[in-house]
Amino acid sequence: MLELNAISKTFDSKQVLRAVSLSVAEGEIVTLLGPSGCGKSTLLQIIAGLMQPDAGDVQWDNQPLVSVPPHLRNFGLMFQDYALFPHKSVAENVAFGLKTAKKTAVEQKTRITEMLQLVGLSGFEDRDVNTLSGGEQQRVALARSLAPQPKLLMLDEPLGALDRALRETLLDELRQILRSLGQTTIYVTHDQEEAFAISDRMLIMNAGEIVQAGPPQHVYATPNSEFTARFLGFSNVFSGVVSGDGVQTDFAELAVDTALLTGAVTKVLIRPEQAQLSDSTGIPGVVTDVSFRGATTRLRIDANGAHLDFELIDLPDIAVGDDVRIVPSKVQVIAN
Amino acid sequence: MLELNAISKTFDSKQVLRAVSLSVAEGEIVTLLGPSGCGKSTLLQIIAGLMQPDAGDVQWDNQPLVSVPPHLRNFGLMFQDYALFPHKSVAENVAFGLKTAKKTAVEQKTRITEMLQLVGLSGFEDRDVNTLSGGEQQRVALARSLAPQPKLLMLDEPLGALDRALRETLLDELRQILRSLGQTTIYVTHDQEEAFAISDRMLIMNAGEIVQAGPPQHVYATPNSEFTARFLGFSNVFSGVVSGDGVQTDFAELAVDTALLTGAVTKVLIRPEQAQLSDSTGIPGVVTDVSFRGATTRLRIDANGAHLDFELIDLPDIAVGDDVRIVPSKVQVIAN
Amino acid sequence: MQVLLDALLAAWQLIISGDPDLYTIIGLTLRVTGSALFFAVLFGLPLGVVLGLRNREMKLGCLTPLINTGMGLPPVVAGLLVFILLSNQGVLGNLQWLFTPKAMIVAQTFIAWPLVVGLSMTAIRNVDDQLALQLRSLGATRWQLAMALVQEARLGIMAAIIAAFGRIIAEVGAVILVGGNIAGETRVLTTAIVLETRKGEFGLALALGIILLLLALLANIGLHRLQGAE
Amino acid sequence: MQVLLDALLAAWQLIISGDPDLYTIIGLTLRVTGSALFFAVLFGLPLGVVLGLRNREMKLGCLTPLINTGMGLPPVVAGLLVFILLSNQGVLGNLQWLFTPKAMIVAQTFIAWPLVVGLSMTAIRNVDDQLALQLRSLGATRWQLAMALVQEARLGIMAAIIAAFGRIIAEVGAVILVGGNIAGETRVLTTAIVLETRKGEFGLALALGIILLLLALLANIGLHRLQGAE
Repeated sequence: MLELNAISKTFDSKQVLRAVSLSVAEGEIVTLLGPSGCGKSTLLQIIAGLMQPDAGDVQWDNQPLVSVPPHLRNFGLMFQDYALFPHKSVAENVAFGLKTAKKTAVEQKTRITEMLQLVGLSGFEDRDVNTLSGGEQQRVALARSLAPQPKLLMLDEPLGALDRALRETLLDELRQILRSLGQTTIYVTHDQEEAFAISDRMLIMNAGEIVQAGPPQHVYATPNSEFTARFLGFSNVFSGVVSGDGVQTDFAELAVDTALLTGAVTKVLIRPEQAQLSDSTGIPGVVTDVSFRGATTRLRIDANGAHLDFELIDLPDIAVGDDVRIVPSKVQVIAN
Repeated sequence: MLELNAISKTFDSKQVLRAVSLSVAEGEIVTLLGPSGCGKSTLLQIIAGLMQPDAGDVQWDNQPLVSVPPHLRNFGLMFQDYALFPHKSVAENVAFGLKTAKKTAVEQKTRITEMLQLVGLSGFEDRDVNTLSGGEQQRVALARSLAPQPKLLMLDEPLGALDRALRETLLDELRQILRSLGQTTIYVTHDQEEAFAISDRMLIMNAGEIVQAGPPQHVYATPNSEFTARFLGFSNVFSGVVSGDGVQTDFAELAVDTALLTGAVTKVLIRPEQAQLSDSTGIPGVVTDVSFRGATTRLRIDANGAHLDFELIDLPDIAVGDDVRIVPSKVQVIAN
Repeated sequence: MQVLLDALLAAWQLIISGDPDLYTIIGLTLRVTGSALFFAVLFGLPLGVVLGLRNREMKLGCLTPLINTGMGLPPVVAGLLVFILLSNQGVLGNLQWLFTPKAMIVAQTFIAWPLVVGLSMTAIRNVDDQLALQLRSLGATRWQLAMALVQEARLGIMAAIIAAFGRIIAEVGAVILVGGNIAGETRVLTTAIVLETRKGEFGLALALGIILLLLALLANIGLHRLQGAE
Repeated sequence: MQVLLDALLAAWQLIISGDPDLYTIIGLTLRVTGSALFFAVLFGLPLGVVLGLRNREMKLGCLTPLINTGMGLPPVVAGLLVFILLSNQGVLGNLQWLFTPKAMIVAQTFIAWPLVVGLSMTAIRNVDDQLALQLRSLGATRWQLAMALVQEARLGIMAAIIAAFGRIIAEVGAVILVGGNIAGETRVLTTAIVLETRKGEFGLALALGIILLLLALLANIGLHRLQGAE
C-alpha cells in the first residue's frame, strides 16, 4: 500500500503542497477532487517520482520510495491528453511499457491482445492511432498504462478532454475495468460527478491541503466546510448566529439538528433537494428564476436579499415574480 | 419573425439538411439540439446568409432573405471559440459591429459601456483580451454580438469550450441576459441540459431533419422516438409485442397507459427516475452496478439479459450481485 | 590565430575611424536593399493579401506551387535571368542598367517579391477562420473584412518583410552577376567581402563581414520578437 | 525575348546531349554538398538532440542566441572565416586546402551545421511534453526516453537536414571565395553560373540554372511533404 507522510512542495515561493498525508490500500480507488491549482497534479508527479518533494516521504509497503527512480517504481500515470505516439500503431503504443519491462515478443503480443480486449478494442492492433476517435485514443492510453500491471495507476483528469456523453460512457467502462482488475488507483479530477461515480474514497483538496476525506456518500451528505459545500455545487451556505433552538440568519430562523452554544456564529447549508413549497409556513421569498433541468426544476428565490436555490421534482406551476414560502427539510451546520 | 420553409442542403453528395422548416417568434429562445453532424451549424450559416441553401427559403417578417447579403441582415452569430480580435482591447472588440453599422464615436462609447455592464465586465474597456479568462472572453464575445442590437442572435455551442462549473454559471447569466433583453435567439447545442435550461422551445435534430419539437418539459416527459429518448439520456428503451393489457418484452410484461392494437410490435421507455424496489412484485433481476451520483444513485440491473438503469433517491443498502425486484411506475410507449 | 586577431583589430579600427570606403559600401548596400524591399512590398503585399483572402474560400490551383517555386528560387538563377533581360540583346537592354545599382535593385526585387507574396498570403490565411465568419455576421462588408484581417495579420506581414530583407541583404550571386562589383559604384557588402578577401585585405573584409552579420542578426532578432509576440 | 529562347534551347540541348562539362560540374556540386551535409549531420545531429532533450528541462542560457546567430550567419561571412583559417597565414594553412573542393566542403559544413543543430533541437523540443512524462512513468530509462523522442521527432529532423541541403546547394558567396572557381576542379553549379553568364554563355548558364532550380525545388517539395505529414 501507498503512504504519504507530510509531503510539502514549494514552487517560486508559492507553497503548492502543505504537509499532505494520505494512504491508499491495495485495490482501493481514491479520488483527489479539487479546483485547478489545488496541488493535485503536483502530488501525482511526486508519487510517480517525476518530481521530488521538499519535505515528507513516500512509502510503498513501508519501503521509502524517495530514492527509487520513476522507471523502477512500476507506477502507471495517464494524462488528460492521451500523449500517445501519434505515428505508431495501437499495438506499438500499448507495447511501450512492456518493452521497457523487457518482456519477450510473445509475452508482449499476448498481453496486448488481452489489454485491447479489456478496453473494448479487440482487433485494433494494427490501426494507426491518428485514425481513432478521441474515446478510442483514450482507451488505447488506458490499455498502455495497464499493460505493465502497475502496482498503482494514477489518472490525471483522464476524461477532461471529452464531451459529456462520451465522458459518461467511458467513466462507466473505466470503473468496471478498474474494479474487475482490483487495480489500486488514484484518480484526479475537478468534476464532482466523476469523483462520486468512481471512488471508494474521496479526498477534497484546497490550496495544497486535504480538507475532507471519506466515502463519496459521506462527503456528499455531510460537507464539513463552506469550501467543500460550494465545490460540490451547494450554493445555499449562509452565516448565522445560534439562538435558542436554531440558527438565526438574515432571512429566517432555521432549525438545525446539532446542539450548539447559543450566541456562537456559525454557517449553515440548506440542502437544495430537500424542501417543499408551503402555503403558510416556511421562508418567505420572491421567485427570481425557474429553470428546467430535466429530472428536477431549479427554483431560485430571493429571501430578504439572500439567494436560495432549490432543486425540486414535480414543481407546481410557478412563475418568476411569484411570492412563495418554502420549507427546507434539511439544514446542516457546517463547522466554521 | 423568422421562418424557414423546406430548407435543403447537400455537400459532396451528402444531404446535410432535408427540407427543414421552422419558425422563431419575436423574443423567443429556440434551441436546436442534436449530435454533431446533424446539420445544426449548417442551418445557422444559412440563416446568417454565410451559405446558400440548395432549396427552400428563409424569410424575416414575410420578406425573403435569400438575396440579402449577410452584412445587411443584422443577425448576430457567436461561436464556441469566441473568435475575438486577439490583439485588440475589450472595447475595440465590442465596437466592431457598431463601426460597421456606422455609429458615431459617442454612440459607440455609450453602447460599449452598456454592453459591458450587461455581461458583468464593467470597467474592462481597456483590458487586452488575451489577459482575460475563458469565461470573460466568452462574455466579451457575447457583448460584441449583442452590441448592434441584432434582430436575431444565433449562438453556436457557445459554452462548448468551457469546463462544467463555468458552463453552469455562464448558462445562468446567458439566460438572464437574453430574457431581460427579450432577445430573439437560436441556441445550438449537443448538450441536453443546456437546452433544457435555456429554451422556450426545443427542436431535436437528427441527420438533417427535425424529429421532435416542443417546450423542454414536454419533450423531456414524452420523447416520441427511440432516437430522442436515447439522446436525452434514457437508455431503458426496449422492443416488445402488445398483448392484452400491456407490452410483452424479453424480460417482463409491462403495463402501459396507451391503448394499442394487440399483436403490434412497439417500443417502450421505462423512466429511470420513477421506480421502486419491491420484495415480491416487479421485474426480477440481478444488480450489476451501483454507482453514486450525488442526489441519486444509479442502479444497473440485468433482467433476463436486458440492462435496465434506474436513478433512485435513498437507495437501501444494496450490492453488486444481489437479486432484486423492481417496479417501474412509468412505462411509456414511444412510436416506432 | 594571429592573422584572425590582426584582421579583427584592423576591422575594428576601420569601423570606428569611419573609413570612407567602408561607409560608401554600407550606404550603397542599404540603398539597393532598401529600394528592392520597397518595390517588393509595393508589388507583392497587395497580391499576397488578395491571394490570402481568396485562399480562405477556395484552392488556388497552380498558383501555390508557382509561389513556392519563386520562394525557393536560388538567387544566382534570379541574377542570371535579370542579366539576360538587361543584357544588350535582352528586352530591356536599351535601358543600359546592367552593372549599375539599378540592375541590382531589379535582381533583389525579383528575389524578395515571391517571399513577400507567399509569406503575407500565409499570414492572412492563418487568421482564425471563425473570426472571418464572425466579422461578416457582425455586418462587415468584404472591404471591411479584408482590412480587419490585414490588421490581425500585421505581425505576420511584418515578419514576411523582415524575412525578405534578411534574404536579400546576405545574398551574393545575383548582385555579383548583374552589378559587376565595380568599386564605389556597384560594390555592396557581400561582393566587397568577396573581393577584399581575394585581395588578402582581411581587415576590411572582416569589418564588412561584421556589419553584414549585425544587419542579418538584427533581422533575425526582429523575426524572433515578432513570432514571440503572436 | 529571342535571346532567352535561344538560351533555353541551347540549355535543353546541353542537358539531353550529356555535355561533359555540364555533368562534371553537377557531379562536383553533389560531391561537395553531399559531403558537407554528411559532416554537418555527423557533428550537428547528436548535439541538436542532446540540446533538445536538455531544453525540455531547463533554459539553455546563451546557447540559444549562439545557435540562432549561426543559423542567420551570411554564407559569405562563413566563407571569409574559412578563407582566413585556410590561408597561408591561417591555423590550417599547412593543409593547403584553399582553392580545392576540400575547402568548399569545410565552408559548406560550417554553414549547414548550425541549421542542423538548431532545427533538430527544435524538432525534439516540439514533441509533446506530456509524452515524455508518460514514457518515464511507463518505465523508460533516460536512454529509452531519448530514443523514443528522436523517433517521434524524425520528420522534423529530416526536415532540418533537407533545409540545410537547400541552403548550401544554392549558396554562392562561400564557395566562390574558398573554391576560387577553377574549371573542372572547384567549379560548382552556382559559381559556374556566375562565370558562364559573364562570358555571355547564356545557354550553358541556363542549363546549370535549370539543374540548380530543380535541386532546390526538390528540397522545397520534400520540406512541404514532411510538414504536411506531421
